[in-house]
Amino acid sequence: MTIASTYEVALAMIVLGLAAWIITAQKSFAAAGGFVAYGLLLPLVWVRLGGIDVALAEAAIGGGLSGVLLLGAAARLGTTETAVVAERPGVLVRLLASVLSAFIALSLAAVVLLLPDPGPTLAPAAVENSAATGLGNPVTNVLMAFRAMDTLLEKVVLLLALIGIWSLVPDRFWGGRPGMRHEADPRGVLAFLARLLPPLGIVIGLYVLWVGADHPGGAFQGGTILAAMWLLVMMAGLMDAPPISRRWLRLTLIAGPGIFLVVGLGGLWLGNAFLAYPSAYAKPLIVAIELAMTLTVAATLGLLMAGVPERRA
Amino acid sequence: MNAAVVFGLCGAIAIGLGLYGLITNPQPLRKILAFNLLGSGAFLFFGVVARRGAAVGLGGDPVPQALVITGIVVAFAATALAVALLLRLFEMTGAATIRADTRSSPADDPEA
Amino acid sequence: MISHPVSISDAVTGGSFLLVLSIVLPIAGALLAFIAGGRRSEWIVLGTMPFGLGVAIAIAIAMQKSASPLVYFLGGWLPPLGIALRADGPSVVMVAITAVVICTIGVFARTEFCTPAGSVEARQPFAFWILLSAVWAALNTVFLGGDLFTLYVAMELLTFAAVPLVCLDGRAATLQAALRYLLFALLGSVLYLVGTALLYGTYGTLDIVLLSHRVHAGSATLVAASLMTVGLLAKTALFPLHLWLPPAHAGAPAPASAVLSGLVVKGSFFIVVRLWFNVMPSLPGPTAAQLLAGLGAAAIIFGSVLALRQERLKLLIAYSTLAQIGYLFLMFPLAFDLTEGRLQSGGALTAGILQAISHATAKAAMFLVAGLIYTAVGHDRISGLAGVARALPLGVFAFALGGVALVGVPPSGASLAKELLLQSVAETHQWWWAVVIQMGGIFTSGYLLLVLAHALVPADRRVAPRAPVSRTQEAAAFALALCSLLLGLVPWEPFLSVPVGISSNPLALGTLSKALWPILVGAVLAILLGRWGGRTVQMPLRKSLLIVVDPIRRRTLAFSKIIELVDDILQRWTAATVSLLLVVILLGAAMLLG
Amino acid sequence: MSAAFNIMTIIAVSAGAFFFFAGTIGLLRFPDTLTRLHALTKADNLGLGFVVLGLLLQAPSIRDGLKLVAVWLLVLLAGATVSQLIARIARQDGASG
Repeated sequence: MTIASTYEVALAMIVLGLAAWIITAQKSFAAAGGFVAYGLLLPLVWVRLGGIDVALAEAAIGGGLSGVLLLGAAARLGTTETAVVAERPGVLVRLLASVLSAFIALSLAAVVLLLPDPGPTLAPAAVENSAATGLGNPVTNVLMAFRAMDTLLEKVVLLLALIGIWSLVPDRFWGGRPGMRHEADPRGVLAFLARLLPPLGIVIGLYVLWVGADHPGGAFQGGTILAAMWLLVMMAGLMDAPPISRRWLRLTLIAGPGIFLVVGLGGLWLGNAFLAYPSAYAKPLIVAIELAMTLTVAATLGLLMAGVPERRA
Repeated sequence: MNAAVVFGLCGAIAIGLGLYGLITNPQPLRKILAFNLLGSGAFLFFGVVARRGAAVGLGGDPVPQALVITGIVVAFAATALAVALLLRLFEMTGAATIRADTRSSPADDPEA
Repeated sequence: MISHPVSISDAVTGGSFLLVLSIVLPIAGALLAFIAGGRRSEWIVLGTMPFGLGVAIAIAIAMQKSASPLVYFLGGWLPPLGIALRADGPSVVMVAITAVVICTIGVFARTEFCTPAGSVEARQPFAFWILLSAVWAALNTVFLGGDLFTLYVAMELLTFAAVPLVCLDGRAATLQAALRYLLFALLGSVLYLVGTALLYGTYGTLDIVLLSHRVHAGSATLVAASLMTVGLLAKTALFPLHLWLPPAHAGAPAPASAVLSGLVVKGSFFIVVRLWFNVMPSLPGPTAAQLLAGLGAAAIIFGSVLALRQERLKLLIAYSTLAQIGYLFLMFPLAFDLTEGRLQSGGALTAGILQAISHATAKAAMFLVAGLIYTAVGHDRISGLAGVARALPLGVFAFALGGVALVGVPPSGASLAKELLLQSVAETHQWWWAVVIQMGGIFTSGYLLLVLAHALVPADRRVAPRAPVSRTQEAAAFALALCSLLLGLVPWEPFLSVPVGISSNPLALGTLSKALWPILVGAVLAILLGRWGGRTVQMPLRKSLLIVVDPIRRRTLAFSKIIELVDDILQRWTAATVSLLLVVILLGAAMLLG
Repeated sequence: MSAAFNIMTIIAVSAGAFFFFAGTIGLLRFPDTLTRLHALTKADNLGLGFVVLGLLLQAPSIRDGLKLVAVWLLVLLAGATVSQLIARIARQDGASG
């Protein structure tokens, strides 16, 4: 066994150990904590699998945002745990469930090992056609050009999740501000961090977006960093969450898919096809869309984390 | 043993664990966690597929990698919506369970 | 394998940009409605509706003219690198009916989801109109998408639009129903996603047409097929994976229920059809097809018996949806050509699609009427429906028409579907499915008559509607029911293959009488299984009848008790998820057997 | 030259790994929140510092080197803030019960 594969096996064991912990831990809070660690280790796996872009996205979302969301929920739901434990199925059912899950996992393992190696690939096609966009990062090319429709729909999915969350508001708070008001010590250490970090964070977020054209990175990863900065400022109490009825907020929330749609329709108009970029302007157009998407992603993620409006505007 | 083999097995086991947790743990939050585990296993499968398609100097086939990025975003949106639903349910009822007494109908009319 | 940006003439076959429009229009509507807010959201979404309907009709015309599927390559990128949109016969039909149903529900919902005077924006209308638009966009993408991963994203879009619709009223019970629905649907989508990863790893593409050329029976493909199919079944709520459906569909506000029951479940059903008929027609094999239809038959029995046992109208309709979903799956073994060893897109597939659109229209109409009844009398207890027919004559008539259409009385789409199925039964010599098909019609007429018997009885005193019921709303429901009843008269030939000799004259006496006997048997079932209480029993004729049937009734009730018990178990999360895994394994084994 | 750099990198990164290891043991073995925090932050700051130092020698350009230093500083900042917050909550909890 080479050093590389020893490392990979060890990494896989730790990841699976954490996975088992997430499932079996007694307390939800501990399980959610395990999930944060799991989400931070997965990017290492993705690096080994040659997917740096995915590693960035997984670190930002899996370990970061999802982890925070689940930890927060676990903290709030701590009191309900004992009541629900009574609903735990009996030993026989659990045995049956474990046998069935194991069977499916085994067949999946067998099948995934038997997949053709080297497998079929679109990498040559993606590289060959990258001239059409002028971008050097093949993943960005797939997301923004070859499979732009998926990316467009995904942004609508994100917006829809937000509308779904908003639709849970008690009627009297409609149009109000999401989440609790955070009252932190304005001279405390958190407020200090929230003053110091965001300028840097915004630069890094935009940098990640910018390098995404040619290197790993992109709109989603950059947007997540911006969202984190926004959340930090809100948590430190330096800035309140905006009321969800604000027009500027709503414009930001649809800017990404909106501009995507407009450029896409422009492609239809200018002769080639829907979602086709005129070759002379492909790169600037894509960067413009990505910039709008970064802002939209940042706003959407921030509000998804903030949750259901609970206060009047 | 290359990365694709190791992490392919890893993904399969993660899916198995996720399925087990989703079935047996009665707490909705743990089901959401298990769903995330399941999802990460599915994404690892895409990663394995991408790795095996490594060619022309790329570390992996960019198409499945792009699919995973889209998938991660969708899974996060799902998590956020599910958590919001759960917290709202908890706020209203003080409990967090999805076990319903099936015979008591969901749209109880206010007069009955 | 190499794809270049192609010129306009290659990318755009005549009028195929309409496919793009049919998806972009509702998305744009949703986005604009989101910024505009308040009353303007409603106007924007309603404003896009005529155009959406127009696009759907234009697609149908364009396809009829070109006499071949319409194809559009997004961004000019050819698959496998790019994504194609494709409209074949079934998808054109689904797009058209979806447009009709969405627009009618839009007209209906104007009363219910209008921003109250004096407020700038209200939660329910704002969410409803955007979600309705999103459902439309998602469904059109599901019907037209040519790539399995695009279908996944579209399906998630559909789920995220559907879940908030369930709990729009904000009560705890519906929140719980929505959460159950979301979690179960997410499990389904992960299984689907795993399947797509395996398919890509084996064939290097997720494009439906390219896959159909490359697919061969390998272990990865079989595992992928069974995982994806079962994931989709969970989202379609085929028995025994239906735990989320009754509370979600019965708890939602009426227009939302109509969308959920009429349209949303058809989205994942349609992807099953795509998978089995287009991607891998020769792979599943006859055993797997029999298994699917077997689950469908069980769904018919469970859904129907439980529908007959419900005390509340909306739950009755929700359970009847369960039965009707089962009916959709009967086509699989009948479409299987044993000599060629593959599923054929012939009469049986046509029957399945026709049944889906008939159910979409009729069930939407029935849920809308249930909503009207709720508004009018303040409850929807079936035993308290006396006098409703007088208060809501057109509404109850619409309910009856929708039901009659579903039973399969000519010239309804369902009757044509039944004819086609029975013909396939005769051709493939699978008489047992004929029994199930007839049973479906009998049961449907059973619960239809149960409701009508209560609604048509005059009340002791005049029922004064608690709230005035809008005639527009009644008319909208009626239009949908009528649409379902007339679907059998549409010339389907350009879109769906209709074998010769099927219902040349749907109004002939022979076909009519053939359709009538299930209604009579259904009446007997309704008497045996229904919860009869209150005034209706006092009628002398039924009283004497009851003496005769009492012993039989007791036996059937014992049977229904068993069904209710099993359903109680299956509605528990653990039982439902365990049976989901069992179905995965069974289906995989069936496919392996061939 | 590059061999010397490589040896120095190995030494520095190993030292970093040792501090991480020690910090983790402290996290697991120390009796209460404050001492655990102490073990963790002190060891991690040093550990990461060594790792960054080791990697600096391998950086292909000044720009990449600056990025590495930026990473170290950002982690220091975040680590210091978070441990402050945790310590404060731990003290409050300790005082109230």
